[in-house]
Amino acid sequence: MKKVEYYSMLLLLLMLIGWELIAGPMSELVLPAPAAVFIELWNGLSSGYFLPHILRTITEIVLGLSIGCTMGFILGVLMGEIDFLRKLLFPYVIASQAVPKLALAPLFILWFGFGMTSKVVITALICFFPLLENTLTAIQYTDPNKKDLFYILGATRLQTLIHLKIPAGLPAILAGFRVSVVLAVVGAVVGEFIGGSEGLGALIIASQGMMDTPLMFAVLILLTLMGMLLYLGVNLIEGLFLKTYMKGRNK
Amino acid sequence: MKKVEYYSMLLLLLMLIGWELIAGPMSELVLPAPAAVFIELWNGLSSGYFLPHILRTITEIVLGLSIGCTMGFILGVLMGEIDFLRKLLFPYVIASQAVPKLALAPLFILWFGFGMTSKVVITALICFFPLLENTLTAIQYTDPNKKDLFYILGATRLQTLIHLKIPAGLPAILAGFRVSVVLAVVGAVVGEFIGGSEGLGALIIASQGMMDTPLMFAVLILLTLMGMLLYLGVNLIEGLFLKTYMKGRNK
Amino acid sequence: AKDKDAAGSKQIEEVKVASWSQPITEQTNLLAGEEKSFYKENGIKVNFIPGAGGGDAIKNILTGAADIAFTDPGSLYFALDKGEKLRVIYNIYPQNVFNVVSLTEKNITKPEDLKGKKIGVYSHSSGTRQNLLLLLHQAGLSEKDVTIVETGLLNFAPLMQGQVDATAATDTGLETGKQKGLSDVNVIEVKDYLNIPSDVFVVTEKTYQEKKDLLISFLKGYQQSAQWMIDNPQEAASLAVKLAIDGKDVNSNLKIIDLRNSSSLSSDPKDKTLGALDPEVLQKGADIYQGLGLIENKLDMPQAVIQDLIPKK
Amino acid sequence: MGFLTLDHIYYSYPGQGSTVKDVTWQIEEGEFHCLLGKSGCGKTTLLKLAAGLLKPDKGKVYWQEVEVSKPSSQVGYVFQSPTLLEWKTVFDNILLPISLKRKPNSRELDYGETLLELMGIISQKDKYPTELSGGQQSRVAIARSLIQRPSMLFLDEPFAAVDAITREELQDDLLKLCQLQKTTVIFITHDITEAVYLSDHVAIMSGGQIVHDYKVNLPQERGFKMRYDTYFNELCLKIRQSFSGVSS
Amino acid sequence: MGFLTLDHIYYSYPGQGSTVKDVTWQIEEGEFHCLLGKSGCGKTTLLKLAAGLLKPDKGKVYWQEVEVSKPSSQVGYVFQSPTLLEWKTVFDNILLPISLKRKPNSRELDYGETLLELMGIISQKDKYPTELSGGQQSRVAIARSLIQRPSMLFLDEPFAAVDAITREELQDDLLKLCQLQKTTVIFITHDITEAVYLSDHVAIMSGGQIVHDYKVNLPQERGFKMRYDTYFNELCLKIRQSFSGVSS
Ligand SMILES: Nc1ncnc2c1ncn2[C@@H]1O[C@H](COP(=O)(O)OP(=O)(O)OP(=O)(O)O)[C@@H](O)[C@H]1O
Ligand SMILES: Nc1ncnc2c1ncn2[C@@H]1O[C@H](COP(=O)(O)OP(=O)(O)OP(=O)(O)O)[C@@H](O)[C@H]1O
Ligand SMILES: Cc1ncc(C[n+]2csc(CCO)c2C)c(N)n1
Ligand SMILES: [Mg+2]
Ligand SMILES: [Mg+2]
Repeated sequence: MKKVEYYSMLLLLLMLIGWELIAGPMSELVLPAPAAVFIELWNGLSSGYFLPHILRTITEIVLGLSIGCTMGFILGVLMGEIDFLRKLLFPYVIASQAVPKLALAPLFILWFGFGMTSKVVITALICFFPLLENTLTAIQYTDPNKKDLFYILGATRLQTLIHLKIPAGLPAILAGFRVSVVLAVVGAVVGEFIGGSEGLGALIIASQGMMDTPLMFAVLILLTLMGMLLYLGVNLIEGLFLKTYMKGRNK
Repeated sequence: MKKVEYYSMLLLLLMLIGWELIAGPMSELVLPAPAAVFIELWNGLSSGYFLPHILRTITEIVLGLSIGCTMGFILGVLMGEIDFLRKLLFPYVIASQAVPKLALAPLFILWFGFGMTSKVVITALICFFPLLENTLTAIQYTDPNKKDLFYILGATRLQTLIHLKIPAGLPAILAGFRVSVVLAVVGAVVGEFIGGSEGLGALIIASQGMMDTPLMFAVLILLTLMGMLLYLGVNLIEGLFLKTYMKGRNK
Repeated sequence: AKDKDAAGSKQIEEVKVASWSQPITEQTNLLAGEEKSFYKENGIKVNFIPGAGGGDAIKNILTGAADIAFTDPGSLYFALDKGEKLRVIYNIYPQNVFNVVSLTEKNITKPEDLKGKKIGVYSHSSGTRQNLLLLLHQAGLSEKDVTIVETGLLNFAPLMQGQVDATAATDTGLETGKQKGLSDVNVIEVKDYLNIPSDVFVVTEKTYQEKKDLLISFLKGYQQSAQWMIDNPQEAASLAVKLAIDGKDVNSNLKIIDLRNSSSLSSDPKDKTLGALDPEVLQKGADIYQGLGLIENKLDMPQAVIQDLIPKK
Repeated sequence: MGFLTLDHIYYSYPGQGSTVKDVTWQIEEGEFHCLLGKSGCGKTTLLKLAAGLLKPDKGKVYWQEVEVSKPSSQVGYVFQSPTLLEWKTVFDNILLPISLKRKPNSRELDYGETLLELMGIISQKDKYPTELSGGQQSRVAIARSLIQRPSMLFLDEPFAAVDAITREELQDDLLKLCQLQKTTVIFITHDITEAVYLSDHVAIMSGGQIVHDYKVNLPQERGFKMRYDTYFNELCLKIRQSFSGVSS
Repeated sequence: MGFLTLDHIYYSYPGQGSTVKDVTWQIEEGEFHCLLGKSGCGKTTLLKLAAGLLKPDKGKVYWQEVEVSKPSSQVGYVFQSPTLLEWKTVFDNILLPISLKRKPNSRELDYGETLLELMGIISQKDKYPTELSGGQQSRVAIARSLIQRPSMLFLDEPFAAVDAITREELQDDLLKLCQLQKTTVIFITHDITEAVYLSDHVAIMSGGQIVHDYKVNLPQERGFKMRYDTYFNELCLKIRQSFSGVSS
């Protein structure tokens, strides 16, 4: 434990030194030195300048994630259970992913307005796929012996799902959730690229417009921290709430 | 089989009719009617106008995917095997995902040139995470009895990995691969947004500049088709090459 | 054959030009290096580096990825404000091409009418926004008097759908919009209120000092190419089909090229030299940017402007 | 017609020859049938067919004169491998058949504990399956199959992983329980003594067919001494011989 | 010191009382030891400790005078559950111990087939484990443990899922093989007759301890008639009684 933290610090230090070395001869407009970025970060945080943007982006992430993951999970379950649905819907699922959301900005604005809704929708769209795919796969690879057991117990499809397929697939489903959670951060930011005046994505655009690169990097660091917290959050949930589900499985 | 295809057609038809109905009263600028889009698509394909862009984007996807997935798989294996590495590297992995690539455009151009390399790097960066996360998880949840078996057989860590953990985790790893493959399409397009003069992403930007929405939608359809082909490709690989690995598992 | 001789006798040098955009129709003269001989004759070869915004162009010269930036004055001001040592060497479009477009029924004919209105811009980092602010400033209004929303590149769509009252655009954007069915609009042209250039060539101090000859050759070539495009819009329009990513249709290309040709000409009747720079106007622009709070420092534009590289007829 | 009737049943796994061939078998209510046979002869397959887990290729399975289409909840089944849910405790595993449908009531909870006690694993109640020994796991599976007091029990080598002493205790417990509840049982075992001790009928399977079906004429009430009874031992020997006779 | 020595071994699973308590056990080269005991008494745990799969909390395990730290490839182990790789054919599963390290040569391939034949599952050679019956699966696991001609064998109820006849055949085959190769064996079983028939020593385990260790004085060459020998049956009875005696 201690050792990891020690090396972690060391690596961070090395990265910072590397960054400093690369940034040194470079214009601040392209790659600001770490010091400049951290000053910007500190100023922005202590003055409260970042706060509304952070809150806005977090709200979008939380909403988008809830909607996206609920949808992804439900669709994943349905498509995993019903072959017909999987074959029917998969082209549309792929379409929703392969199409760059940035390109559809005008449609999103038209349908969901300039406000938060369009960003939430984009976040949801981006983060629903990894969960869907992992749920779908997890549901399909259930131990056939256990399926026999549930069959003989006269379990309905729903009961088999809830008491067998989902808990048995939980590790894979949670892996999908971890991917989703990190993508949600990108999703919200991309959504804010399109037409936002608040949020960290909007701040990136604004900082680019003013060529305030230290500000932009400060925002990027904030985003990374958010992503890390969310990821750790999922691990925490996995560790705490699902302890019983995880018990009796290795690691 | 037949039935699915029938309903699939029906659904497609319904979608097209819905699209037509929504697009009807709307300006072509916002949402072009399907007919206009398909004419554009047909013209672009038959005149060869799309060809270089398609080839360019496919090349980027293939290269980015190969690099990204190789990296994701190897890192996933390493981080799954070595606790220390996982804890050490995970912040940087999250950073690489949570930071919007669009924001770092000048750095990518500086380091990788404005040619294909920077797009390939972005594609690789985007698609390596789902595979990493799924591999990492799959590797960690290996049946402890089988691990005991390999231990008693005196298998080295590498042997256990190759002969047990990876084949046993294959379904989950492939689920990650399917997500990666679809994200790779978005990755290449986003890379081309940064400042490309060729490729479907560049074409999207150009079509927006020309306010040629039918063209843009034609490109989006091409991207969707690409995503679908790639996804089906993975399923094909799963079905063909890994038949033996998949045998004896359900579904 | 003559071209080939000229090229063969001299050493061909590469000039990397970082643009604010992809290779687009309005820049056909810059892109036509293979097809036409303007650059070859001057012993250079243009390597076009695409970008997404004027900021990219400047960053690309700062990193050394390019020699010359094809960028807007706004981006120049921002970079100078951050302490970068940059030189403006050529006035690509002396005319301000930005405008504010509204449907006739809204009755918006002058900047004052924009008060309280919802106005679309491409994005918060775009020239449409900066020029809208300039225009508002000229009318004594500020950002707080209006609602600015981002609409993306398809900015006329929300205008036609009635989601915004007006939208900030460029002349070429408006032209494209008209081709797509936009009609009955009032246009407020920013140049009628503040005619700062739309685009200029910018280099770093270092490049200026070390590659002066190369820059002179390039500017010669560019000036010739601009003159060629003014003289042969039709030829340029057909070349654009091949060279520009958005040059699908010759007729629209022609319209765009006509617009760019007219914005390439100075409105000053005395100075008909293509590329002539007016430090005064640039200074005025910088001062307004400062007044708007977009930049912090007072810039000394005459010091940044280099006029003696521009080829004289 | 019987309580459970297999009528000219055929079954083959995909891409393989017939595993079960033309089996006709009639089981009356309350009877205890044992199924013996060499490893791989098709016992498990036949049991799954009888329970409705596999669909015969040819022939029909009737349950109380109705053709079996889906399993009823009146059936208990012990698989050859314990098949427990690793994420549930032993007690929750046992209650699974009930908790699938509703919250178990206190009577059912009590019965669960009683069964655990009978199986000798009450002290493992709150452990997880992976924390149990092999024999303990099989006993959890047996308790689970009994929790709903099924009228029909299918047991596939339930005592294989249990030691001789515990096994005899479990045999007696199972018999008592089945007689009390008039449970009809099909029981697969490799132990001839066990088969004779437990059952009313011993069927011998070979090559996918039932080749012998012995009636066991012993008093309902079994007891330890019965194992030393002459009839008992002669029957065992007879079965053993017929068994060897059909060995391939 | 013996071939394999357990020296005052203690083991407890996390959060539980001692499962193995102060076990000292000495096994000489070429000996065949059987381990008997009630289900859950700690046999599997002890076997895993002896094989180096678990590390004792206290005490040491020596293998040829060296403290065991990691398993050597000279060891064969049959787990209580078959533990086969579902994505490999039966034959590939059997060859796994070799193919882990290198491509099996033709001699090894032949030996694999010989073992399959001995186990009576040569016809299942190219099937996948999920396509096998329970008893067939255990026999694959046994064949796998023998493929490397190990000098030490750990068998955890290997014949539990196999019918009486096949079991006797396998017992004889195993004995022959072990005598031929001078294999040292620890064999867990629930079948007292089997234990006496196979082994030189029968250890009785109870509550985590070895409570008895009987020497079996039968000629090296075992045979079918031996099972009807008086000494044989008396020993069985004695073991059975000592067994019941320690029942809790
Ligand atoms: N899923 C399957 N696919 C293909 N063949 C199978 C499958 N399951 C069993 N078999 C084959 O069918 C035959 C009968 O299998 P079954 O499991 O019914 O045997 P069993 O009598 O229960 O044997 P055991 O006593 O070993 O459990 C075996 O030869 C086996 O190899
Ligand atoms: N992983 C574990 N975690 C906690 N307790 C365990 C674990 N494995 C076994 N036990 C407990 O340790 C005791 C001994 O288990 P072990 O598997 O050694 O028994 P056994 O003698 O092999 O029994 P059987 O004959 O049923 O296989 C049992 O009471 C069991 O519940
Ligand atoms: C003729 C012409 N039209 C549009 C632009 C685009 N533009 C003007 S200002 C600005 C903001 C800085 O990125 C951008 C993108 C240009 N440069 N020249
Ligand atoms: Mg069986
Ligand atoms: Mg055991």
